[in-house]
Amino acid sequence: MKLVKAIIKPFKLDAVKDALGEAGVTGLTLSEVKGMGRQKGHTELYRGAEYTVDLVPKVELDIVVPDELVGRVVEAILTAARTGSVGDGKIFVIPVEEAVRVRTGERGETAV
Amino acid sequence: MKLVKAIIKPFKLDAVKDALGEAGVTGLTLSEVKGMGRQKGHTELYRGAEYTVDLVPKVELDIVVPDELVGRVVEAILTAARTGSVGDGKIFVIPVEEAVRVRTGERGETAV
Amino acid sequence: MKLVKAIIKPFKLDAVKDALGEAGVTGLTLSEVKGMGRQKGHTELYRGAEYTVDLVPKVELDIVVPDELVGRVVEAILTAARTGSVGDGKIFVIPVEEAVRVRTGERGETAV
Amino acid sequence: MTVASIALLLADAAPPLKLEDVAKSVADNTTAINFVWTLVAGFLVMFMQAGFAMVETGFTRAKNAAHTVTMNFMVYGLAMLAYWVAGFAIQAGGVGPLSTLGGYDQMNRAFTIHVAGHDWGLFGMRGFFLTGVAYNASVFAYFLFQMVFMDTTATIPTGALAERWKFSAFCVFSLFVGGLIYPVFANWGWGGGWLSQLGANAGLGNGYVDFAGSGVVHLTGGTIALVSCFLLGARKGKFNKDGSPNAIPGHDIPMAMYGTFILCFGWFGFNAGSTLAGSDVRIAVIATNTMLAGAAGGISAMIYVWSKYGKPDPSMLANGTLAGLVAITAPCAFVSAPSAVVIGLVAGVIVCVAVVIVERKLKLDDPVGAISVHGFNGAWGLLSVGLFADGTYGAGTNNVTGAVTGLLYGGYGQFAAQSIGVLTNLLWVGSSTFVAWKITGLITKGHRVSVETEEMGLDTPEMGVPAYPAQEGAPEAAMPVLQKVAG
Amino acid sequence: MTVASIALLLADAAPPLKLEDVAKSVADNTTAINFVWTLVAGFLVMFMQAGFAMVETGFTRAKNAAHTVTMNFMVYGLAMLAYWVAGFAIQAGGVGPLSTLGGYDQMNRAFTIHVAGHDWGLFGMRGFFLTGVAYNASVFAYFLFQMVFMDTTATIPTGALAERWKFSAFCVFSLFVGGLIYPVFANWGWGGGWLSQLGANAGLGNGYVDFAGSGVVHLTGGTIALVSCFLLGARKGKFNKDGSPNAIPGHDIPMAMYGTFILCFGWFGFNAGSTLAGSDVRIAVIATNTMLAGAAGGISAMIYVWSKYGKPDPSMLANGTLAGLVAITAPCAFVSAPSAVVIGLVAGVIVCVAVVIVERKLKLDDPVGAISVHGFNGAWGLLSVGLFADGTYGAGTNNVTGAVTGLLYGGYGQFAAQSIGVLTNLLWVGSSTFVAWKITGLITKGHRVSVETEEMGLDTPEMGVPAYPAQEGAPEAAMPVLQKVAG
Amino acid sequence: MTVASIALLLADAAPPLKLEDVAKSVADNTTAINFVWTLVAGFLVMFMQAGFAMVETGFTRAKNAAHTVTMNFMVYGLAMLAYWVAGFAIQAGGVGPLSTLGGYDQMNRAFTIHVAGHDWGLFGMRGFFLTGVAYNASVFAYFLFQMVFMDTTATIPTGALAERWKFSAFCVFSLFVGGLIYPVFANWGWGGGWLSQLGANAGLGNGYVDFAGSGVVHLTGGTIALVSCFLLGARKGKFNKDGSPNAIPGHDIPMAMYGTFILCFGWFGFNAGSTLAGSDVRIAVIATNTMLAGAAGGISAMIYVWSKYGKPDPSMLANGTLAGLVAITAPCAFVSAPSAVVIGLVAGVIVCVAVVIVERKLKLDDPVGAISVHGFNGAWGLLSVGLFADGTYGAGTNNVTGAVTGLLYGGYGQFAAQSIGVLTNLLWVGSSTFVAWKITGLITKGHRVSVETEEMGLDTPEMGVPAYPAQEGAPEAAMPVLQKVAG
Ligand SMILES: Nc1ncnc2c1ncn2[C@@H]1O[C@H](COP(=O)(O)OP(=O)(O)O)[C@@H](O)[C@H]1O
Ligand SMILES: Nc1ncnc2c1ncn2[C@@H]1O[C@H](COP(=O)(O)OP(=O)(O)O)[C@@H](O)[C@H]1O
Ligand SMILES: Nc1ncnc2c1ncn2[C@@H]1O[C@H](COP(=O)(O)OP(=O)(O)O)[C@@H](O)[C@H]1O
Repeated sequence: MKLVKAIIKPFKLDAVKDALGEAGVTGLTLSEVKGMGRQKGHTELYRGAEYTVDLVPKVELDIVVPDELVGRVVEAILTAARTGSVGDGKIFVIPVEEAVRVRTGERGETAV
Repeated sequence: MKLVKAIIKPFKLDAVKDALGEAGVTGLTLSEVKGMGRQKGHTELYRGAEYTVDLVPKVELDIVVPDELVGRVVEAILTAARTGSVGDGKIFVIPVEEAVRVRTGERGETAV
Repeated sequence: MKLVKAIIKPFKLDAVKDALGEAGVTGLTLSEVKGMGRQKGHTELYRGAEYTVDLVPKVELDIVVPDELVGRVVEAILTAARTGSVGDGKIFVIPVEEAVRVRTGERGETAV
Repeated sequence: MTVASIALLLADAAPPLKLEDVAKSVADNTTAINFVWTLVAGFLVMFMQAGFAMVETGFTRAKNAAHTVTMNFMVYGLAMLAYWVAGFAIQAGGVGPLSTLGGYDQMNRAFTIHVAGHDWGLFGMRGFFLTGVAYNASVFAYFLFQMVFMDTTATIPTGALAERWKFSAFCVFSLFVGGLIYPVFANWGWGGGWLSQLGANAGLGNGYVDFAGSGVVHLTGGTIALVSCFLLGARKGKFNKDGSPNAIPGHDIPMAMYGTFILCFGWFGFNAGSTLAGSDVRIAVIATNTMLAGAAGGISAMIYVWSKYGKPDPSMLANGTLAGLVAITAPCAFVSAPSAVVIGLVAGVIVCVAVVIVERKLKLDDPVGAISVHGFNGAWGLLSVGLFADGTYGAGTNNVTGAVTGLLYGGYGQFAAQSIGVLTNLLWVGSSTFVAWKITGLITKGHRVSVETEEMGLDTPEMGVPAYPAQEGAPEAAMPVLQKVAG
Repeated sequence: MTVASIALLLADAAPPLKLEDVAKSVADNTTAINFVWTLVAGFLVMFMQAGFAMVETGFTRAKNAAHTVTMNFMVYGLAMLAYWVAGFAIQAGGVGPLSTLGGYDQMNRAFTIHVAGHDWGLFGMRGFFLTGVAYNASVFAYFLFQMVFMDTTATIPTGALAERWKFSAFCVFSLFVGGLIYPVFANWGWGGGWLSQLGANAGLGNGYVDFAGSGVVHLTGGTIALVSCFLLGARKGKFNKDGSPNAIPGHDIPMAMYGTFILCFGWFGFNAGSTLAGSDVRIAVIATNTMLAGAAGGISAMIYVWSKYGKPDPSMLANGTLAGLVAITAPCAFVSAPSAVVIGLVAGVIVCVAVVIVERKLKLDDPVGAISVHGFNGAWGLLSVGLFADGTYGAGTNNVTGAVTGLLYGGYGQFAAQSIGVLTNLLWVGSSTFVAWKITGLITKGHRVSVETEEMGLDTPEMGVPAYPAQEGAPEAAMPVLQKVAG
Repeated sequence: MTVASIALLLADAAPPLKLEDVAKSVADNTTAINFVWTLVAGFLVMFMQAGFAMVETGFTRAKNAAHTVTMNFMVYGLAMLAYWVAGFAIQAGGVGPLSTLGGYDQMNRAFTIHVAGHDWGLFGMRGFFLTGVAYNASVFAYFLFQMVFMDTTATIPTGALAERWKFSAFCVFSLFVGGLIYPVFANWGWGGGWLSQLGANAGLGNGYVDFAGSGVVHLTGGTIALVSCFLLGARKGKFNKDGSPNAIPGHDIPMAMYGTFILCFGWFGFNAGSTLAGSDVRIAVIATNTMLAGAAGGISAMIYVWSKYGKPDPSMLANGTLAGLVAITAPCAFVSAPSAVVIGLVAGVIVCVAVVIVERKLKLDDPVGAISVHGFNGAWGLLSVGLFADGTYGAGTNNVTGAVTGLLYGGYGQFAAQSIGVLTNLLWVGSSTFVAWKITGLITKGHRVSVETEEMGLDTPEMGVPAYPAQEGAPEAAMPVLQKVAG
């Protein structure tokens, strides 16, 4: 199993959720994060002072999937999340040794 | 060392914290996340329109523990977080290669 | 590649960001979390009742870096985030199998 | 030469200015001043609904915020309509002519009983739906002012019952408060009923004196809160197995304090408006005393908590200020400024002690402190009339010649009348609340939401929507509408 | 002996009290009462701006909250200055002497046309910049009161256009509303213009009667919202490819309800203040009817939604209450309390149905329901005068002798006049909105923000700052100032 | 035939209407109108406390929000009690008879010095605790109105000192503001003291003229803020090593704008109420000028910032509006509408420039802009009386016959008096602030919280509770109560 961690633009969430559904993903966990990277942040104005904010709001998706699904999941995200402009985000794949469903105690791939 | 990542129902947090304490866990990091899965979300009503929200508030616990503790920690969470109804959550176990305590620079299992 | 996960005191964020920049880090993802550990939390007062809050606000940084950079990154965080008092936080290093840049589809170390 | 001949004599002049006409215009002006004052004051009291909504919502958890705020919102309309249908008539039927509002006297029709050689009023019987003789500007002005007071009472229990009360039960129960529970006691205290007659009929000072309603409004609200809070039970997690309490902090302290400021603002209308007369310069004394007592309550609560726990607790400061305001509500017109300060200082301490008693002795779970603020200090306010009234004001109140005078100024009967008022309130309001609660429970199949609903938060299951939807669902996502409705 | 000789007779006394002088003082007092009343009421109406700001901001998303609140904030000043420059003069030029405010009569100068044997007023031509004869206390009082009404209209469309309207376009367009669109219709309805003359000139009841502005204020706002909402298009994501709508919940429901309470509070000034006379005791009837209709609107909306969807929807309750208030605004002075309740009950249902029609039939995206609340119910309010006015008030209105009387009390012409008012509003306001919109678009190079801006949220790109900066950037970080400015 | 004989003659009539009695009733009505007006206006000013609380809390960070809001909350009560104990007596002792409030004249007792052939007032000595001759309705009305003004001053510095000031030091220092610093200057400007005598005694126009307190209230608050902000030092992180500033955005911009609307609302009471007379129709001019200047300030600030930085900055718009209001506060009664607009436009630019000066030249850290809004524009307001007063109002002010007339209308002395007022304010308020600050520091062992507290946020360490507890601890967890307290 792998944990696919995808950091995407917030307004792409709906499209990515749909694409993941089609790729066979049945569950995921989402959090609101802030990202820093090539995307340059932006200038804000507060009480007569301009300043730069280099943190950009992003949504992070954690999706644990069986090894054989990783490719499809990554592809699905790539397609759905891409706008082509800087800051589209990243996908990281991390090994998972075990998964357990709390409700039933099931373990392994059937748990996800 | 392993990172035990547990996604649970928010109101179970207190029980899980207590159980983890008994299992010998001394530290953890918690974040508020939203989950999607079998638990079906719910219907909401806003200005005369019904709609479905498929994201459910969850709490995610990140607990780094020595390998030998993983079993006990998983058991503790399983017991404390279970309600038996859909949406009780998941536990994922992920390998950790190194841990460092910022304050002292200690490394390895003594750092957690 | 590794995922360096650093949990630090919120007001150290600026210093850590600067140090990471100097260490060659170009991107990271940040989230606001709450931590429990040796740092004992604090007493609060609400409507005539004192109670203890054992969760402390922390900032978590997720930084994916090529293997050879891990050492420098960890050092940079250690130096910048340290205050010397309990609760300075932890750094965990987790293996990453793959990284993909959504915008271009690039994979591997060039993607981060 | 008589006035009539002067009138005659003026009549043949052009322009025909007559003293009577001028005098009539003067009286009309006085009436107009009193209308303006009463209405503006009534508006301010209405605005207190917003203050209560903020305080109660700020002091509850985010997951129940939509439920709490909607209770506060709907109680205004629900209790109002019940009061319009029946409550006002029950309350006002023995009120006598509305002397400051033009003297209209067609509303009188009280049900009385004859005991010990006197007629004692029990409730009124005229003015239902504001129709018939009640379709009159003076009556409408009086209605508006009395309505907003009733609504203050109706909103008090929602705080004590927050985070676990079924919304349907809330709706039904509020009709009882506005239509029956409040009006009956208000008749006794303000509508010419038996409590107000304790002076004229039984020689107890000026009878029950409650200038702007420490008793009629606040103690009533506090008693309803006490009984219903007991019947509803504590929130899940409030008490441990061993009976020890847990703190459940609200989610928005600044909002609670903004709300408290709104209450401070509206309270000027509450108290000073209760003259129903802008032509009575005592309004300045009343307003100033109100202001001072509120400040004193906040300060003594702060000092008390600070010296006990080492920190000034913002939520108790706010409660302390309200306690001072509740306490001064009955005596505001009858006491000097230093007395107002003393009444407020005592109130600030009472509320701190009461919060602990309610939670740790009575084992009641009152999320916002409604019982402590309105109940305990409502009683203290009533009694403080019997202590501090200095005999400089209120001559003629309740048809008793002398001015209102408390114990410290030699008026013993007054204190007795006030004490009877407190007891009567506990008895009538307590028992009628019990009955109304049980009837409501039958209609709405219980008062309590399910355990799951309580765990998840009442907002979505009970109200249909979370208070802060973006923190719940996905911040960006527009949610597809489920069910299409034919226009 | 004449008055003069009495005066003489009094003159040799010391102090030389004269009846005329006393009578003059009495009249001055009446004027003072009316000034105080009109100004206080005007202040309350101004405060409604805060209520609108909270409702609209609460009903939009966090990422657009700074934009929404700033539109609400600036519309107050922008439209005000346009009104001061030109709008007031256009509106008020045929208003006649300000009888309750001391009788000042120097403002009259209307442009009229002669048709069918009568002069019909089209717009006023005096009072620009409040200078010259307009530099007078009576005129200033009148200006203030009329200004805050205009500003209510100007703020209504901002809700319907929220989350996608360029701020620069908003600024320019608001000048048109305050300087032209509103004032012309207000002249016709309130400034002595042709709609108000339909009674005297054409025998239709008392002509167009709109006591506090269901039409002049709310329908005007609603019509502007309707037309501009159509021209601006829906928010990205509101409608799916197949035309089905998505729900886009606002981010702060409690704030929207606090705002609604502020509106309930301010509405007392809105309606009861429209007598411009505290000396008219009808103010009590007006205020009470207003209160009752608002409550009824909230309750019927609640019952409607609850029975349809199984849950009381807080956002519709709030809209229902406002609907009741909008509807009672025209008839408030002319109807009995039960009629007020009926008007409110109907309004609460209308708004629920209208929300669905606007979204699913007209395919318009109105984030806060401005069209449904102010448009539909503005029209309903106007018509309800023609139905429910009971002939007990308003004799002499628009120079017609009889009291205002609706269909249910035998007054046929009145209903016709009201209907003409509704149609005229749609025509004038609709067409002038279209023209002003197009001109604005030329000046500001379009009305719509870019797709990127809309996706990201309008706050930072349009306003320069997010509404809740800590939720955006790093909570702890002090941000270095980019550009240094020489002091 | 004398009045007495007429009285006699009327006496044998039934009812015995007498002209004197009628005239007396007329005068009573006038007094009543003035009481109602003064009190309602005072209530509105009190409500501004809520506005200040929202603005200041919105403009600070979430981690300090409970501290900021509680300072705003408690300053109301703390300064009030100090004012009740001593401040009012110091201020009011030379005020003369309260002519609009019934003419009560028992309060006079001023400490004066004899210089250059004249007696100059320094402070009052009667009215401590509102007892003795001060226990009088007229005095109470006057007290209430003056108290809420003082409290505005007392709340201004809390914004400039936010996010780092020890709560204990705040408590003590506020007593000095309410009990001494403000009252002395208020005596000089409004209580018959030497500044107000500059006209009668030294021929400078009407002496210091400050209709509703650009100087007495706002400049005083601004000067306190300036000096104490300098003494307290900047927030950690505000300035970099090289002295360049960082932006530290507040956490709730919409809340700051709602608060600004509340201030706009309350300001009507502030300015128009300062006639202490509803019978003075000039109130309409005052209220309208106030409204226009506020709008103009917001608009010019918007245009200035927009053209400078490319975006309208919501926080500066809000400050600009307040700047306009502060500036019009002194001249509101004496100027035409166009002048009011000009004064506001200038104020909106001044505040934008001042913010930069304060931050980048003076290197002061004023989180909410108190110095720029209240200090700079308070001075501008005072001077603008000396420029724009058009000689149409204020005859008799400060016992000088002529109306108030500024430079542009040929009144040279007036501008001199105003300038002396500004300088005096800086001197007295600045130096007394310095002394009070040092004494406070001795009592509370310093003014500044520890570095750790500042880093963590002041809420929990100083106040005991975070502003938004759910965002701090676990949202669901009920927290066990630590320390049990015996009931
Ligand atoms: N090395 C990294 N480790 C963790 N997250 C990263 C890293 N680099 C980028 N990110 C995340 O990906 C987001 C997009 O990255 P960015 O460099 O701005 O654009 P792009 O993905 O188009 O190259 C960032 O905002 C951040 O959240
Ligand atoms: N494949 C997955 N990857 C990551 N998180 C998941 C995954 N599946 C489920 N989750 C998380 O677990 C939660 C519970 O899962 P769900 O399928 O609803 O119920 P259950 O755990 O009872 O099967 C989800 O809300 C989500 O947060
Ligand atoms: N075993 C763990 N797993 C995950 N996070 C941990 C663990 N132990 C500590 N943390 C995180 O590190 C933070 C600091 O730990 P703490 O024990 O308080 O101090 P220190 O790092 O100085 O030993 C905690 O607040 C928590 O967020």
